[in-house]
Amino acid sequence: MSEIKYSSAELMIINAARLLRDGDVVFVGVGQPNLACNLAKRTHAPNLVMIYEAGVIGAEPARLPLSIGDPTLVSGSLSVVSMYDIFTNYLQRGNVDVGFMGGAQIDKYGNINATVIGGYDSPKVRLPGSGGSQEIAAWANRCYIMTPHQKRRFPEKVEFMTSAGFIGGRGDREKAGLRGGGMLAVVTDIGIMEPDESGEMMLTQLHPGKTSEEARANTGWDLKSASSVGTTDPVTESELRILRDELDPTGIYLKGAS
Amino acid sequence: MSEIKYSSAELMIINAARLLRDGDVVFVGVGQPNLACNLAKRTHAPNLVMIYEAGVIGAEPARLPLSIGDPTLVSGSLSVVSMYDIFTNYLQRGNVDVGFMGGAQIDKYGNINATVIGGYDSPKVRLPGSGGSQEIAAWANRCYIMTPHQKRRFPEKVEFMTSAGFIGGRGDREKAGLRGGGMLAVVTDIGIMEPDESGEMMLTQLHPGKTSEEARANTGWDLKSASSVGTTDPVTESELRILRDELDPTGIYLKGAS
Amino acid sequence: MTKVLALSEAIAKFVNDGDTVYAAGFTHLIPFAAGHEIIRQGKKNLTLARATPDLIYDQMVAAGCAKKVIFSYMGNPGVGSLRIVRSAIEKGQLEWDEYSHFGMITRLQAGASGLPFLPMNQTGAADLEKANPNIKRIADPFGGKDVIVVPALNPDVAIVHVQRADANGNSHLWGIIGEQKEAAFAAKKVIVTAEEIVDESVIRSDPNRTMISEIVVSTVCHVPFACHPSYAQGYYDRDNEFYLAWDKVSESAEATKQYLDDWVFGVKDRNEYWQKLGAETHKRLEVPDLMSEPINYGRY
Amino acid sequence: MTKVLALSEAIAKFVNDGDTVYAAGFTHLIPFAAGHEIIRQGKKNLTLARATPDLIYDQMVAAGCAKKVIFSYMGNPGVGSLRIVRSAIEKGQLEWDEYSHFGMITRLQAGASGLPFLPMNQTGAADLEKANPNIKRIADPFGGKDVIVVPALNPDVAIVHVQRADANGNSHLWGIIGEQKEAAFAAKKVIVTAEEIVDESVIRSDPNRTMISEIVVSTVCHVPFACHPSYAQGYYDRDNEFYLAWDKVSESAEATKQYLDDWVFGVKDRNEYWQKLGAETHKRLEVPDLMSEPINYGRY
Repeated sequence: MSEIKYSSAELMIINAARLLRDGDVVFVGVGQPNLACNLAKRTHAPNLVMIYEAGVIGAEPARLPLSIGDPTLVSGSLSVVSMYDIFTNYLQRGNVDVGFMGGAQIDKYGNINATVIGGYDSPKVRLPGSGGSQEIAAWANRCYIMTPHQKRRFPEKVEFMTSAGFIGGRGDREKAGLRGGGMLAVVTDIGIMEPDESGEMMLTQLHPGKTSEEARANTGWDLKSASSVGTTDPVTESELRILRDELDPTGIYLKGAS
Repeated sequence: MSEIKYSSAELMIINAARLLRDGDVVFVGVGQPNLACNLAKRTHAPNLVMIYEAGVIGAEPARLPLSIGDPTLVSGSLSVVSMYDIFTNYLQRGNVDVGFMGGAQIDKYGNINATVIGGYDSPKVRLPGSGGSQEIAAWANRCYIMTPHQKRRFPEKVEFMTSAGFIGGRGDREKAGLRGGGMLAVVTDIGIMEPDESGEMMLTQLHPGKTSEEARANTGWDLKSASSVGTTDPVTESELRILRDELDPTGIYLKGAS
Repeated sequence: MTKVLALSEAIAKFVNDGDTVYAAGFTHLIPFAAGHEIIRQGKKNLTLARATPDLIYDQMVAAGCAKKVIFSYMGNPGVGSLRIVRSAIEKGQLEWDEYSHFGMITRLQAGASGLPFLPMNQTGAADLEKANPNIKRIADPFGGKDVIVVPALNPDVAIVHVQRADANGNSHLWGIIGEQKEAAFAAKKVIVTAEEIVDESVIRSDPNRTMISEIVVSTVCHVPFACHPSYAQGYYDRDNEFYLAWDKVSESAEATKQYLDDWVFGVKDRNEYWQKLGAETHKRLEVPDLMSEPINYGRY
Repeated sequence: MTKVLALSEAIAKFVNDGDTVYAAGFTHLIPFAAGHEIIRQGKKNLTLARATPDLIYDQMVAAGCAKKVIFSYMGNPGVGSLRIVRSAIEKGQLEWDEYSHFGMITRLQAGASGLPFLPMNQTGAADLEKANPNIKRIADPFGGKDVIVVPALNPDVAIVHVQRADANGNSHLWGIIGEQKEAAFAAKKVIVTAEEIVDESVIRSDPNRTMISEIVVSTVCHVPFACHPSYAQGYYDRDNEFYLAWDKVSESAEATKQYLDDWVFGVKDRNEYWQKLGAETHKRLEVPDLMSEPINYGRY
């Protein structure tokens, strides 16, 4: 039996897909989150409903979507509504189960910076900004992020809080009255981090062959480990085949790590 | 030349139609206002746009509509939108030129009661209530009402202000910051009342053969007359023909006076 | 995962005594079949919310289902007074909560949006504001005039009739759309009744037409002619004669009881009701086709 | 009373130096042709508002038309950074006013509604609130949590591209509708550009599809292929290759200038631009038909 080879992107996508449950309504971005959702839909979650901030509900893209507003998301979808409606009637109203987040930095409490490095008024690096992520982080029932495990991506505290995880701890999130459960898993190429009772991200699972030392060395805060750190199930040939042959045959999103 | 005979309803509808200008966007009700608009459209105002609180814009009814939500208003119209949109994007935003009002009582300052006779909490006669009229009165550029000239319909002060005319005088209307011009004409079967500088309704025109004494005797406040009271143009055969032959051939709205 | 139920099962399962019910539809698409089923099942103490109570709430109030109405225009549209609701209010037998149309729809829009309230501009007509403590006034934080605010309305259950839905509740509706969407998103549970249950592919052929999606729908019931004496655009006409006739029926408690006995308790379901109306009425309410120009979504 | 003008006339007549312009369209229907015409006419000191500035504002900023951007996501969608806007902000050469998508759209919705502001629920992420004085917090008068409010945005002019419009501006649009409606109703003047100018009867065959009516439209311009490199659902595909190519072009001021010289100043209008793209590109962006199922309005 030959060893299965996969990229770190494939590893993260496959592990993110496994976090989705059948029937989930998922607020999806393009790229890796889109692949994770489509993979879940073709394996254990056939009734997954994908919705996009562009206003598309129940997309069944016939080709790999290359932007959040790709026309393939529209043709054959269940419903297309205005942006105001998708943010009010769906997201703010509490009709979204899962949100996939992105961002340049994520900190110890699962807060995200997608806005700026350096001061806000005189930015050193100006990032794209929130888009829909400020509201997804607040109101989706469960939030997940996929990101390579690198120290610069995981500072102790984000320089600018674009989207709230547990803010300064779970109490802060409750005080703000946010309806969603917050950042419930950070899937990296080393393992998975999940919040402890205080909302601090701790290492709960490692991918086969990875170590908690690697995870700690690549995290900007003093990363704690769960009392028993699990190992993620190995990537299967079937998962890889769906990803590579059906979902992203030209490898646009599968090759890199970011 | 034989004398032209018409009902008081016909007289009011024809005089109301003449108040409309070509290109006006009119918030219409069914019944007499609908007839007035359609008459104007077939005479001097071919570019009149009729909109209905049910959300219909640019209706071209093929038959006489019998309710505010008649399906004939929809088929072949320019646009159909939600009630929220018609009240926000059209009315509140200031896209409506004319509103036709109805109500059981209208007072000296053009305020309307369509809610209740007797105390609000223990009503003697419970009327239908505002519907859309509270907002039409506030935000349409010009408001008109058609109503038979009867003392009980014209009290000095309405028992309940469902919709604002000039409230207690023009200053009140300005203080409330209302965008529309308020009640600009009350068309009755005796003549037409229009507001003076203070917002008080005064007699400005009489229909042929009517007198200011009749008007005063049928008004619940001390009705003033304009310095020169005009006479409305006689009803023409052509106006009557359009009304009777084309718009309401079975006379549903043309016969009565209310 | 079909959500299709018989209407009787849907009402039994999703409407409870004491619920706030929003039977949606502005003149158009009024879900009379569901109203009649609620009467047949003897639901009690309901709070009935609708912009225009229309005959459906007159009948439900007559049948003793309601303890309260929430409304903005209490009339028999195109006819005049809504006798039964009006008389119950005048006699102090029915609680009520009243708004302008815009106030009512704004409450629903706030509920649909997941917001606690929404603002409206001032209208200068403050008497209802004085009479109803739910209508408040707040400062514009940007320095303009004060605005009026009303709280979100989140009914326990919304009943929404549509022209066509798939088995999961994805719904196409057209003609006067009133507050159908807002009611569906504001409510905690949504019963969709449909003229036709169509294959999902019909819905997916025109996603911009899908105003209500499966995500918020609890159940779908196939109920043709569910709206009579109201109507479904493109399917059958409004029965104006019935609206006129009701004006007489509702003058008398006996005649009203007889009507309910004959047309609600005396029939098993909407199909029996429709058959009982007879061929002449069916013919009178028929409507010739007038089709929309299709649009091209493109096969991407 | 046709409102049809050539796009060059429309821009000359309705866009003034110093205006706030909202070129609407979320990824879809982005009015590139109008943006290029604004560049050709050398408009100055514009405030450019859009949820996603996209390449159109990158190009307008590069051409020196803008003094400020209002946005909620400043990226090259599906590619990465929006180099020119970003660099102008980093260098302090461009003012900016920033929201989340929901904040931006809420500002437009307030503007479209004629309201001074609209509320949103709290998100817990308060840094932008601290940085932007337009984002305020007020008490819920009904006793719940404080809400966030943003002021209405009422652009001087909105530019909205649609698939089909009649000569008065009644417009059918479908696919991703983003903030097209809100921008049109919020703006003081509205320029509609359309893939097709159709007879009024086509619009009237499907009034529920008419999202923008003549009541708010200032002018209509017939501009096929107006959106390239963005797209019009059912008419042509998004040119992803161009979005990738722009990532390189926009790295260099020279290449950017060359692009503007060749593709904006070097062509008279959109027709010349489209011809210059050539048959291969036309073919690459072609899309096979996929038609909607028509609906029946009924002849009443």
